[in-house]
Amino acid sequence: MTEILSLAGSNLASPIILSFALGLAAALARSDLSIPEAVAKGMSIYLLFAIGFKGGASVAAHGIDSTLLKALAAGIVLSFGLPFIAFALLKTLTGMSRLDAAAVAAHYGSISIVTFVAATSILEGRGIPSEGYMVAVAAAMEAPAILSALWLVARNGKGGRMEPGLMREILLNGSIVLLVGSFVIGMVTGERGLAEIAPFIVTPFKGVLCLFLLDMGLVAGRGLRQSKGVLGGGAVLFGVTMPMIGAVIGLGLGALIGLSMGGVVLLMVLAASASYIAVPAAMRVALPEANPSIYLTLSLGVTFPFNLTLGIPLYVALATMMIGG
Amino acid sequence: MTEILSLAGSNLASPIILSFALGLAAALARSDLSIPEAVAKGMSIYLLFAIGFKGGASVAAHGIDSTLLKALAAGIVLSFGLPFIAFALLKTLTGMSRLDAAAVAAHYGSISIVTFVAATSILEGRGIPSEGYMVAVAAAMEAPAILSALWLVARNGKGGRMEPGLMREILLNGSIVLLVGSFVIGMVTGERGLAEIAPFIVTPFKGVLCLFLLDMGLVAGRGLRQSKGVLGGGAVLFGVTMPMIGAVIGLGLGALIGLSMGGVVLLMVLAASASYIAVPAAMRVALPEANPSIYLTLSLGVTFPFNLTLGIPLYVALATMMIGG
Amino acid sequence: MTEILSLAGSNLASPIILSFALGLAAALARSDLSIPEAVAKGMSIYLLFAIGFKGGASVAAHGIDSTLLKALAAGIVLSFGLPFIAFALLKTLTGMSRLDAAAVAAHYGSISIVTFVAATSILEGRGIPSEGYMVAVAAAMEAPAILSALWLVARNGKGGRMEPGLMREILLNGSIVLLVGSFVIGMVTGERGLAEIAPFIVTPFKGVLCLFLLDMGLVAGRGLRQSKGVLGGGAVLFGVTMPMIGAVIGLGLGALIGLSMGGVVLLMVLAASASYIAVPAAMRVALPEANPSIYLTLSLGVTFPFNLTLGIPLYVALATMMIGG
Amino acid sequence: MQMHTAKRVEIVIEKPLESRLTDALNEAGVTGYTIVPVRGGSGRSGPWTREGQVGRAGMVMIVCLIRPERLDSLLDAAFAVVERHIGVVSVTDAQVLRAERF
Amino acid sequence: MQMHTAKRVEIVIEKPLESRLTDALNEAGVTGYTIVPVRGGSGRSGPWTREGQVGRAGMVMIVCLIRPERLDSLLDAAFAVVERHIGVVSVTDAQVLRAERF
Amino acid sequence: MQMHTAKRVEIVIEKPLESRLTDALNEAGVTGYTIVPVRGGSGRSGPWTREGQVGRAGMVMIVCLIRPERLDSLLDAAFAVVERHIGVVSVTDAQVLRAERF
Ligand SMILES: Nc1ncnc2c1ncn2[C@@H]1O[C@H](COP(=O)(O)O)[C@@H](O)[C@H]1O
Ligand SMILES: Nc1ncnc2c1ncn2[C@@H]1O[C@H](COP(=O)(O)O)[C@@H](O)[C@H]1O
Ligand SMILES: Nc1ncnc2c1ncn2[C@@H]1O[C@H](COP(=O)(O)O)[C@@H](O)[C@H]1O
Ligand code: NA
Ligand code: NA
Ligand code: NA
Repeated sequence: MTEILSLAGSNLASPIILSFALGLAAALARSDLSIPEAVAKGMSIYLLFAIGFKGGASVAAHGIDSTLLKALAAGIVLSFGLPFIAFALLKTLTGMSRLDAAAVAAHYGSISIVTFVAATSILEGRGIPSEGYMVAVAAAMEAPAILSALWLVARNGKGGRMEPGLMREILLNGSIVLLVGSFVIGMVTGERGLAEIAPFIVTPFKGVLCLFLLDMGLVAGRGLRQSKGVLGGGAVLFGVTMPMIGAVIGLGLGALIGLSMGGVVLLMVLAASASYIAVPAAMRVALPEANPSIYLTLSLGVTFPFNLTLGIPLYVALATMMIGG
Repeated sequence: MTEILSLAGSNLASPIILSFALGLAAALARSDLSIPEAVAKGMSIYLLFAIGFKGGASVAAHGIDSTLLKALAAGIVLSFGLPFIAFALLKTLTGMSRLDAAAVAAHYGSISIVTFVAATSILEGRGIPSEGYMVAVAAAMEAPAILSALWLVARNGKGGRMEPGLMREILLNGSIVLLVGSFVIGMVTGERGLAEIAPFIVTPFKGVLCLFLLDMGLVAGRGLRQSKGVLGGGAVLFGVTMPMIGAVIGLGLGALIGLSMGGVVLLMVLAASASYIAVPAAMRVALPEANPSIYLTLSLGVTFPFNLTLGIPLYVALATMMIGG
Repeated sequence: MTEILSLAGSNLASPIILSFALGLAAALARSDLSIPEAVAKGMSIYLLFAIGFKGGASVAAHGIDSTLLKALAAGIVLSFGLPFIAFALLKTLTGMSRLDAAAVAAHYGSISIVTFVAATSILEGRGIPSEGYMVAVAAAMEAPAILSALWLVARNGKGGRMEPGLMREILLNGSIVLLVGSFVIGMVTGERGLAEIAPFIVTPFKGVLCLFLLDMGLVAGRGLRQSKGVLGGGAVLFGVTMPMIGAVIGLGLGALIGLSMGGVVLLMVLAASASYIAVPAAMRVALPEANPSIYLTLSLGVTFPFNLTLGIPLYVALATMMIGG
Repeated sequence: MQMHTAKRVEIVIEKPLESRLTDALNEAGVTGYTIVPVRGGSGRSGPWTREGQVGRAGMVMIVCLIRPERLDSLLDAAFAVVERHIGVVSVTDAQVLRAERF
Repeated sequence: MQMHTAKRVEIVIEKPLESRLTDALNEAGVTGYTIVPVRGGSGRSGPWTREGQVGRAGMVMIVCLIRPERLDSLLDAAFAVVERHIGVVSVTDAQVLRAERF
Repeated sequence: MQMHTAKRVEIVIEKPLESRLTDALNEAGVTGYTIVPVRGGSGRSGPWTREGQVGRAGMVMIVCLIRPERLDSLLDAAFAVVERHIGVVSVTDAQVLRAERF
């Protein structure tokens, strides 16, 4: 327990977390500090490209583990399955409409790549190795949850039709394509390719992540301010309970298929995190009547900060206890 | 004297100054070279974050000097006081209306962070150490000058009301929040935090500064072209005299409170430089009838280039003579 | 022959080329992956500044070769002359109108700076030195081709007037000014200046180039999709033949004036590449009736990928055979 | 200068719907339109601004100039897309140069 | 398609005043508007462009669709903010779909 | 609130022509206009979007409010530039506050 706390403490005092806190505080204090949309998008492209490439290069270096397929399958199962748990939990804890609950559930089956990136960076900082192909698992987990949510709605005869073209749009959305594409490039060009561009994608990575999290803090803070009162206590409780449930299931599955300790932590983080880019856009098309303030505020304003600050250290501690490091 | 000239010469031949000159020349020749607004804003966020963080980390390393509070007080006194000198000087040298003169005066009490950054980089290049907390002094000097200007106008019964919310806006404007925030992050995470993100905020810093100054040159050149004839000879004279007056006062105050030679130079630079971001925006709200072409052209088209090219080497030489290095 | 193939193979497996391929594939698959316009423009400013600066610093280090003027002259001759060859070839291979043919011809006399940058990076990777002033030759080759094209149209009495101000606009267009300006800065500040900003313009260069080529792939792919059917087989044939003709002429001229092997390759690449920024903009003003889809698709969708993947290794092999390395 | 009567239709719609709307317009035979970015706004679903929109894709404004007799088919097409979504449609009388373009 | 008469008000104003204007509109009961970025322009205070605006915060364009009977209160609110500042206000007659939104 | 009759002219034109158009407007005595960025569009020369435009410089939208009696000279000036190029010109009736500005 004291170890968890000290880990959490050292995590909280990292430039990454403090940058997020700065953004959050600035937005809540109504400062006009803001990062241009184009720059924020540019940074997220950088992060996706770098994380994908590094994952691919690491796979090229260590060979494809026999657990790769199992990990992909575990990720897809989680993404399909977690929305049902989320939906049930929402129905218990909140008075949300079925439509809103289904939309929220989709977010929690899918993943937040920035949470994943932050976890990677914390693992690296502590010298815990992990499987390079976990970024491929992340990509595989983005979409399935959307189908579960639509099925939850359709079962109720409540619209939520799968518009023509939507599936293609989801599977080919920019972040999936970039993540998978740079993973493949990293795999093909291997350590030699990585060495060529490491001064761009490796050494300054953490610094860029700081500025990106500053922006995430600004966005989360502004969201919290604008949607004051949208979330009741039950919803907030859901926003911190659901990630822990996801993490525990991820822990079980990860141990089952034989991932390394670092890999288990990353699967926990993927299960615990909630989407705030791909899924919201899909929901606007597929479930336009669901209230975006609810799912964005929960995912970005509650779960993301929770995972970033307390969640990740907790998951690391849990995995260490259960699997040993 | 020859030493000043040689210092100025080596300063003029640096990539930083030449990049500014390139931008200026391109704009005056009406080239369509331009840096997208979002990228320019992104670079300024990078510079503020880096300079704040480094200042904070340096304070963490060297401990808080007993002069920190004195330096903050000196900065605030300068920011409050300089507008009165500027105002009197403008009334002597030019035929500007009281309103325009007050608006210009506000700019010269406040500071230009890029001038400060350029001075830091020149000091580093010459191996002169300075107090890390000078960035906090810079932040403290941004706002007080605005109040002095409003008081100068109000005394005259000429509008210039302090609109509700304006004070909060000024104190929480993006650059102050980012500078102070990253200073605090640097202080909390210290040398260890700095080491983590140094490949992003330290090593490429000078290169980014070059591109940023290229943009400043473009903006200053375009401003000069569009407001040809706005400034008379008296105003231009003011634009180079006022920084020197400010620098001399800064020198006195800095020596008085016992700053190191590098710290004295930075206080001189802060006193000598004129705002071109925070104050103009505040003036559009508080003194909308004042002519923006006058204060922007003076601050950005006259004083900024003067400080960058001749001013800083001069202030270094002066401080060396007076305080010894 | 096998050597060419193995060189082409290792070229194709580089992160740079694969990033371009990723962008192309994403666009053809109609992914919504996109890089904000401001970020793309920011990266191109970075690349121009870096390549110009490094060229200038290299000239400062090695002294101005007696062949500099000859190389400039050769470049200008190529830029003026190639459009006539291109025009004749187009008239033979395609049924294009004189106007469209002239507009296309202008693009092939001018140059693509990204192709040049990619070639530089490949030469560096293989340890082949080249003259630093070749970037100045690149700048000199941007504009003359436009005059040839206008002359080809005017000869026919078909409009294509040289609008007042257009010549100034072309000569002072952003990329020429930035390239020449940073070349001069590099020359003035020399190795010392380069050392100061190398962590910004040298070490991360290749990584930025990857992201930039990702964007180029996206743009080329989107262009190909939107202008399906615009190009017949003859035009596509032109798009791969013309670069090879240009490269061979460049090879002859380069050998004639005594460039090093690397310098010859770069002159070949300049001759072989086709403009897709400066010339299209000039054509919209000077020859608005010419169809932009034709010249953009040819230059960006056919010749650029050809040069990037097969052309450059071929030119290196040819130069090695003819001049020896 | 010879002018021609036209309608100017302005549609503000969520960005994820943009391609669906332009597809619908194309099907209704409307091939001329201009898309303007939107920095922010306010409506029944509250205020929003574009800076740092993570997750919220924002809105766009689409301006169409069409011959008056084609207004109804345009509005039908637009309404089918906008119906279930956030968005606003307005129409103004206008005159255009170069009617051959519409 | 059933249309409803409305007014389209377009206000071009300096960016530092944007939040003051939207606050004033809110107070006047106008909660629907769309903000469009402005790249540059020209007026009595001369021409300007946005690229690399250091110090000049630029302008924005705010478009409001409202019921005709509310025009006056909107204009009063807007004028109070715009009065001492650089800016332009224009009004056009328009028709809107879905009047329940106004 | 006292309003004045005006014309609102909206011109969509290729970016490389922007400065030529504003020069022509200035010569015709039109010194008030606002330039709005364009994200994409479609017309006889097909659809395009702005993201990652290499080579295609894109379009801009220019909005001018003028006194009705000056409309013809504005249109003549605009037409001379737009004539050979891609672009659209439309005119709407409008009312403006603060006529002293036009
Ligand atoms: N009355 C209006 N005038 C102008 N734009 C509006 C109006 N109502 C809504 N909008 C725009 O449409 C968006 C969504 O509106 P709503 O569906 O009412 O939340 C807003 O963010 C505005 O950009
Ligand atoms: N007649 C006009 N038509 C359109 N926009 C205008 C007009 N006059 C002024 N503007 C806009 O309002 C801004 C400030 O105008 P001014 O206060 O006249 O300097 C200009 O930069 C334009 O963007
Ligand atoms: N009917 C229209 N309504 C609105 N914008 C149009 C229309 N026609 C053309 N445009 C705009 O003008 C550009 C060029 O049109 P065009 O010359 O027809 O290819 C298009 O990309 C649109 O941005
Ligand atoms: Na999840
Ligand atoms: Na000052
Ligand atoms: Na060429």
